[in-house]
Amino acid sequence: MDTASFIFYLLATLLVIASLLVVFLRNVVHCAMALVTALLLIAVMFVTLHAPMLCVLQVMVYAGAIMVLFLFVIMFLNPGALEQQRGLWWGFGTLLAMMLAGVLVPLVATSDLPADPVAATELFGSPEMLAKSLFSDYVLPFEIASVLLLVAIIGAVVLAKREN
Amino acid sequence: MMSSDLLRWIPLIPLLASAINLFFGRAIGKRPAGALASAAVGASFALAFYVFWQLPASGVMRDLVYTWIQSGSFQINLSFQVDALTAVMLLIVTGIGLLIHIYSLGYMAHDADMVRFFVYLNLFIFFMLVLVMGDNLLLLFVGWEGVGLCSYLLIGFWYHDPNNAIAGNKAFIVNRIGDLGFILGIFILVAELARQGVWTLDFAELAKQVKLLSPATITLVTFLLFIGATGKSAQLPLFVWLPDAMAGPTPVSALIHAATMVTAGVYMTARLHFLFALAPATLALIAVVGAATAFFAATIALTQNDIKKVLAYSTVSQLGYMFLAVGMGAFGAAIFHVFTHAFFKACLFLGSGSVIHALGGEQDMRKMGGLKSHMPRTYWTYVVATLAIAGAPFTAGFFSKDLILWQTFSHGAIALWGVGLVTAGMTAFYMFRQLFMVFHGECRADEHAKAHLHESPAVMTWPLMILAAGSIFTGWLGAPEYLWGSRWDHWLEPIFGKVAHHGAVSTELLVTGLTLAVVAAGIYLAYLMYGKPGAQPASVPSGLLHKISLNKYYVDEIYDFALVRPFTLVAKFFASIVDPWVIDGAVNGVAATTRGLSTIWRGLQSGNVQHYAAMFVTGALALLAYYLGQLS
Amino acid sequence: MMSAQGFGDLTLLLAIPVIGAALLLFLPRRQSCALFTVALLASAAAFLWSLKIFNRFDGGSGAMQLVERVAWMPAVGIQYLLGIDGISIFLVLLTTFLMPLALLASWSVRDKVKEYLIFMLLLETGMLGAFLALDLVLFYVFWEVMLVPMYFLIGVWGGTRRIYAALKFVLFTMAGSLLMLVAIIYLATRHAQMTQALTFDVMQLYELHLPVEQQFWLFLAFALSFAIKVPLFPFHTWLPDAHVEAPTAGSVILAGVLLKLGTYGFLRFALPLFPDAAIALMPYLIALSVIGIVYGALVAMMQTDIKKLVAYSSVSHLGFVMLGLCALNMQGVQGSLYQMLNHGLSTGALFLLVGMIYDRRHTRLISEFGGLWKQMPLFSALLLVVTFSSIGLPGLNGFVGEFLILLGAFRVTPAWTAVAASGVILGAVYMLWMFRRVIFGPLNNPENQKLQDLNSRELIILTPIIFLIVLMGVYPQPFLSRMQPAVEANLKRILAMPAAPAAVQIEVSGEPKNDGR
Amino acid sequence: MDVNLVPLLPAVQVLVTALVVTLRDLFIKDGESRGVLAFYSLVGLGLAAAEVFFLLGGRQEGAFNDSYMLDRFALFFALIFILAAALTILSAIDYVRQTGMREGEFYALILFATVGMIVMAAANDLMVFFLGLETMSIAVYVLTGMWRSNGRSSEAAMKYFLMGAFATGFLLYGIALIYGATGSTNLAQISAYLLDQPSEWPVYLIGGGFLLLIGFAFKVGAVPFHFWVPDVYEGAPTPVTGFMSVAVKAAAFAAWARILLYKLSPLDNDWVFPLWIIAIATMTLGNLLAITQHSIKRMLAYSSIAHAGYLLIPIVVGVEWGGLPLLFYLLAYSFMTLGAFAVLTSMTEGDESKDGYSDFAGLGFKRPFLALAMALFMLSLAGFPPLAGFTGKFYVFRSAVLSGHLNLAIIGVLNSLLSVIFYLRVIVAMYMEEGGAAGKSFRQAPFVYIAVAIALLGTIYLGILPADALDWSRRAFGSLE
Amino acid sequence: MIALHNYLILSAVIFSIGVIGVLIRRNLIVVLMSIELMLNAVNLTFIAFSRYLGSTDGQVIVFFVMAVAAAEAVIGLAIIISVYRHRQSLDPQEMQLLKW
Repeated sequence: MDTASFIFYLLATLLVIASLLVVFLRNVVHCAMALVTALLLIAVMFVTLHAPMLCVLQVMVYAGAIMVLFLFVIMFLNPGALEQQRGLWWGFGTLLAMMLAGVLVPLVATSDLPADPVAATELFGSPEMLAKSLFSDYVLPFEIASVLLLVAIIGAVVLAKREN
Repeated sequence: MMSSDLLRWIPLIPLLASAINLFFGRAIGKRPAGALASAAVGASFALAFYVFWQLPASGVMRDLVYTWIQSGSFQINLSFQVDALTAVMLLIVTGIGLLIHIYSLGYMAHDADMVRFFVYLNLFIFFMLVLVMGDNLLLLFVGWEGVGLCSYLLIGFWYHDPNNAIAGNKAFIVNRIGDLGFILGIFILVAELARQGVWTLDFAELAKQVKLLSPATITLVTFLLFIGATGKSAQLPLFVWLPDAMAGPTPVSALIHAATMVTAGVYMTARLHFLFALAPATLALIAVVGAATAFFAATIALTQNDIKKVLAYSTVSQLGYMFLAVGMGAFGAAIFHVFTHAFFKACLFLGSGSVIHALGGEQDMRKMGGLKSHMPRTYWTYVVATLAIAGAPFTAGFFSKDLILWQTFSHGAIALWGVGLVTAGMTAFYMFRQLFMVFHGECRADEHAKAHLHESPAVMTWPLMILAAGSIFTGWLGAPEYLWGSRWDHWLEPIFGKVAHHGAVSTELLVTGLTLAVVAAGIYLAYLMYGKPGAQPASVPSGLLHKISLNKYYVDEIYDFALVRPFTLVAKFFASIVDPWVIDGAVNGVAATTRGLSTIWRGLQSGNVQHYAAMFVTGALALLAYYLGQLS
Repeated sequence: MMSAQGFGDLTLLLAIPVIGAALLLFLPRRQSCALFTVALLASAAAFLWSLKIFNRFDGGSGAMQLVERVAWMPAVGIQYLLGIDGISIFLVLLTTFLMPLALLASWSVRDKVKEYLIFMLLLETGMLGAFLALDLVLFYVFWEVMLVPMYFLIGVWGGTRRIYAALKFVLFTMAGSLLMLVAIIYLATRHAQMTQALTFDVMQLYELHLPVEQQFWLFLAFALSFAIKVPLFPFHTWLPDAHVEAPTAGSVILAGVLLKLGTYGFLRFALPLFPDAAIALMPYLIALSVIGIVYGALVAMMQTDIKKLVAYSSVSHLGFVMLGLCALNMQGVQGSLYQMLNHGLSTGALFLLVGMIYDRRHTRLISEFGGLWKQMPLFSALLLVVTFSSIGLPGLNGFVGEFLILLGAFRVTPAWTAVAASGVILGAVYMLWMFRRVIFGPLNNPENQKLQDLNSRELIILTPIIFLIVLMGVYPQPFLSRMQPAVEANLKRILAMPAAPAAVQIEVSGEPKNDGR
Repeated sequence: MDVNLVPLLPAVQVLVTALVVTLRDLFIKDGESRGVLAFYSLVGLGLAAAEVFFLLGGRQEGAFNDSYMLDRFALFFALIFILAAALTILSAIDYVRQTGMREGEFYALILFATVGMIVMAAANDLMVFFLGLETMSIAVYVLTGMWRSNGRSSEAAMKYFLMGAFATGFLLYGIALIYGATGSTNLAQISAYLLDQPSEWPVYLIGGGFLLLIGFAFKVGAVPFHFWVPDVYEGAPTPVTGFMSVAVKAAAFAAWARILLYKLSPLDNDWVFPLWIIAIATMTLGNLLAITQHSIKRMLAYSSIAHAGYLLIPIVVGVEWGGLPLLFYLLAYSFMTLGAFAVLTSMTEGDESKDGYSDFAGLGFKRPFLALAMALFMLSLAGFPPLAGFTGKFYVFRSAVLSGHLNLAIIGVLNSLLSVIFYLRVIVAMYMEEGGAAGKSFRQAPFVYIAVAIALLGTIYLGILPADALDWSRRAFGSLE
Repeated sequence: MIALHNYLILSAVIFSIGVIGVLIRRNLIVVLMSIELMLNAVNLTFIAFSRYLGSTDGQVIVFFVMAVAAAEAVIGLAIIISVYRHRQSLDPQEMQLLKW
């Protein structure tokens, strides 16, 4: 096993564990912490896949902004610390999701995939490349995304603003 | 063959009078309306007589009014014809009809609904004339049904008594049962001929094409037609309506239920003699049915106490004679009996009507008696008619009935002849029983009725007298060979052909003598039991046979039990079980199932968003699993 | 005659009631008299216009006449295609004739008059359209269009169970017609595949000869739709409910015209479009018709409600009509067509009469009546005529139709016809029974002793019907002769194919044999 | 790279309107009338419609490397969206005031959603489509929950959002797999790839297609991804429900038609059978469950599921025959459904929504016009001729027959029969029962009447004279070539 | 090197774990977090494909997905707050005003 493989398997294991913790821990805050961990692990994985810029964004946007927002809401609402369990439904839901994994995995676990990554250039995954793409090929989605965020802002305000 | 536009007016005049009275009768007033109706029939009679007079010796007169129904090759004309047979019937219908119209002027004078009565009566004359004048089977059927309608209306004329209305219904429906046979007979006739490329119901045409039909078909057709005749002419087993039909006003009984309409069956067989003649099996059946009916009805008539019921059963019995004649192939004799019977039976009915009129509506003979002195004209005409129906020598009934019995005998149907003979005796008995009970002995009416006893007005008695005269003299037209010979047979020769005479005159005389002896015995017996001073006509003899006879063999009850009730039960089963529960139940069941399914499936929509997500995942799972399954 | 283009007389006929309805929309709802007048005028105008059409109509031709053809959805070949022939002309006349009378008979409607009249007029257009349409899709459109006003008429102005009855009526009808829609589409598709011509024109579709097994299903779909409308046993249970609950005019139109659409559909569409299947399935149709005749009569006999009795009698009578159609010969089909008119008149009149007595007494139970002749002689006399017309007394219209039907059927299936003919007896039994209990007998019920006889409005309604009942019985030839060419053409379409079984005889020669005369 | 901005015109027009409304709203003090905002919105939508017509006449072309194709197809749908938005705003004017929702944001969000929809219909790139979808979805999530004083509204928003976001995950996963297989998200390139290498497609490509399909099925409310529909439709403010059931559904079908039906049509064989089942299940379940509802709004929700089922028929039928019926049916469906919801909108008393069958009792004679319109909408939805719904169904079933899916046509018509039961119940309530709520008079809610009238005209027009619209639908779908 | 399918399987597993969270958790916030997890799993797929196809598009897409995820998180949390105001609860299973 080479280093890359080792790193992958290590990250993968940790990621699965963190994810499982997200869905199975009963304290909301703990869940949020597990999620942060998972997101960071994914960020690390992005690095191994030659996407350094996205790694940074992942850390900033997700682990930074979004998770802070989550924690903020958690604190704001301060719900009951521990969530109730309902055994049967938990088991059923888990089983269902595992079955889903059982059909998703065969879909992607095929041999007709490219075995090796294409030799990466220097630029691959760099901010420059991303920026070029965004403002040439992807300028339209970029604009739409801005509208999307605007809508989200307005919506959030409308929904969450306290009534007079 | 002659063509004449005149013919259509014979039926049309009564129809017009009927229509005028229908719409304007109230405005005209009762008596003028009655007079108009009578005048219309009188006009018809005059026309009929004129036609009769004009009728060429071997000829037929035709009057094509218009094409009535045409569908594909099937064509029926509204077209009248008069030949010798029709001419006779025409005279009977219009002649007797006229007398009875006149009689009714008196009889119905006090009835509030007299106009309506004459509307019906004229309508009846119209339909009867269509029946006898129609030149095709379908037109005959139109008249056939039309007279049934009028019969229905007139039986139920006094509608406020539910029994009358019920009797009317019974008459119509029983007739309809017969008509089913009739119409099926027509269908077979048309269909069979159509198969051979001939489309006709025209009598003349049928007579020509009858050779195309196989014997079996002819037998079937005639059999079915005869079923129709048993309905209309009150033969076994469909005779049950006629006695009940006496619920109508008495002139109606005389005209419709004695003289004319009920003989339509005989007329029809005579009209289609060329068919019937080719169906010996049917003829045999007709003879048996006729004889049986004659006998059977006579036995019932023996014990009836209602003056009109006796006459009704006697009518059934006499009709039986006519069919006996038909069964022997002696159509001329049958029609002859129709002719004579029309006179004496009309006379009897009108006489009984006169009696009932005088007694203020009383019909029970046990409450009559001794009327001879109070209403002599009625009495003497009644005597004449009674003698005629009993078959006293040289009365009309003597000639016609004797002819039938002789035909039967000479055909070798000895058993049937025997039945006819016995029936003749019984006829004499019950008729004289009636005569004695009504006119002789003590008057058993209550005081109130006694006080009002009176002879009927002239407008009623004159018709009686004319009919009584007819009851004697009409018979002379058909005298046997050993007297002056039959003008009757000669007249009808163009229709039925020459009547063959077999058997020796001596035998014929012997048979006649035998009949007369039986008749005399019957009369004497009646005298002993009812006429002799000291007899107790009102007392009720006991005995099983008497009881059975009095109750008309319980035929109505048997029919009710064996046919009407099961039938009603079936109808009830359909109406209250099959329709609402099975058929509608299936429909409503589908609806209920749908709603039930809806309610059950609604349960999935639990409101729990995580259930929804689970269903979502299940769906996704199923889709992807399907795809993976396709791969392998 | 098929060359005519554009809108014309027939369209105007369809438009007149709609125009009337539109006028009504703008009238104030309080002035019920004005509303009635306008509606009556509109329907009378439609009647007069249909008479004019009748006048222009060439009775000697069996072809479609006064054809109007306008592209409607040209991409798929759907046209606004109207035409009239000897089959439809009389049904159109029947419709326009009955409608003013039905409106006149609605005088007792006091509630929501405006809507009532609008629905009646729309109903008229729907029915006329269904009779006139020669494009299958257009036919379907009108077929459904008339459903809605009828639904409202029953549902809003009906009796106590009106909502159930109305829904049942609609669901039953739609159950059949939706499958017919699929069949229509399929038929046109097959036609397009086989001839490259995209059309729903029924005259063109007649030419298509599909394999029997395809015809089989298509015929079933069409037949179901029409059988429900007829209604053929055992699809009849909507009818008594609808009739009993509907207001008088609704019943009149329902029995008088709507039911005819079912039999008309068989004659115009189901039989000639799918002749092989029709002939193969004919024994079953015959059996159902005959069962319907007897069954309807038996059930009618046991009814206590006059309207229900008449409703079941319709089941029986329409069974006759179906039987005649199934005979597939001149007499049977022509008799059926004639009987459709007869039934429209006599049953229409029966419902009118029942409605008149209901207006007075607010009950239809037979047991409530008795001895009405004394109090209402006119009513009784007219009821008598109508009753006997319904029974099929010779001299009145019913006989001609029944006779021809039975004659035609007898030539094909004697045994079934014999059974069917017993329906004639049963008809007499239940009708006379009803008549006796209502009209005859003593006038016992004090409620009945105050009854008024018919007023002049009611007489005006009934007189024309009675007149026609008598006229059509005495002199049917003007009607029959105009039907004949069209019926003959239709029969030729049905029978002019190779696989006609021997049991069905072909007899469509027009000229009668006049030998010896 | 040439930048062609013309095709963006309608979307930008609506977007600008939304921004203007948002900004103008800020300058209106509390308590002042905000009617002008609705006016702005309508004017903006009108301009957008005018631009659509203008573009229809011109040359249709793509922009941004053909990732955005404002072809006739997109323009057709843009018109539906604009129509839906306009009618929704018209019928919402009174409703919004009465329920105390924030007017400016309400109109703005409707407009934003419309922008997203136009983008979805025009998107020729999975990413563009995805972003359009999200723009629309987020706006509609918010709209659903906008009636904040109403617990049902919030609950509906929560359910909608949760299920929506969940479905987004599947959709995105599908996009990822397709991207992985074809190396692009551009539909033109994906399509080219599919045609280049037939039968050598990797497993995960089709798997991705399936996941995409799941996402679409969710958006249109197909069984078994439909569970959110009744709850959300019932809870959302009535005008929003109308908007959702028409515009959102139309947008989803637009994308479905372009992406799955047309561009990925080589994959048809793989999913035609499951789609067949889904179509049948959708219409049957929708109709079946609608029967036993007590609220007309919820009934309409189930009915909207059922109609999704009918709309799936042309999709099962495939690209050859399905295009025209799909588009035409959507158009017809838009008019009648918007009309029905507009009538429902008028049925409020205070801030309470009167949407039960019993509330409609006797409406026929209290508000004759509204009731008549409602009756016609119901009849049209049930498929009675000569109304739009019939014409639509006729073409849908015809397409099924033409393509040999006779069974679909038969099941479809049987479902129509089922649907008659509950559509007619509305009429029963309005005309054959007594009591109930009053509904608003023209004075009280003039704009609702205008909206109803427009929808009614459309419903009747498409029923009686559908030829032009049919032609238009045909050419619109044809422009996907 | 690690074969591509390893990454894909990993992301499929993470996706499914996210689904578990959505299905079973009775706290809306955690449900929302699970959805974020699902989106991240998809992101991983994109990046992995991008790397193995040598196509930069994947990375750009992930950029947009992040934007979308952020927007969804914001709206989701706003809705959660809104619901919480009415119900004082975050348990999705208790929210059953709308059903049947």
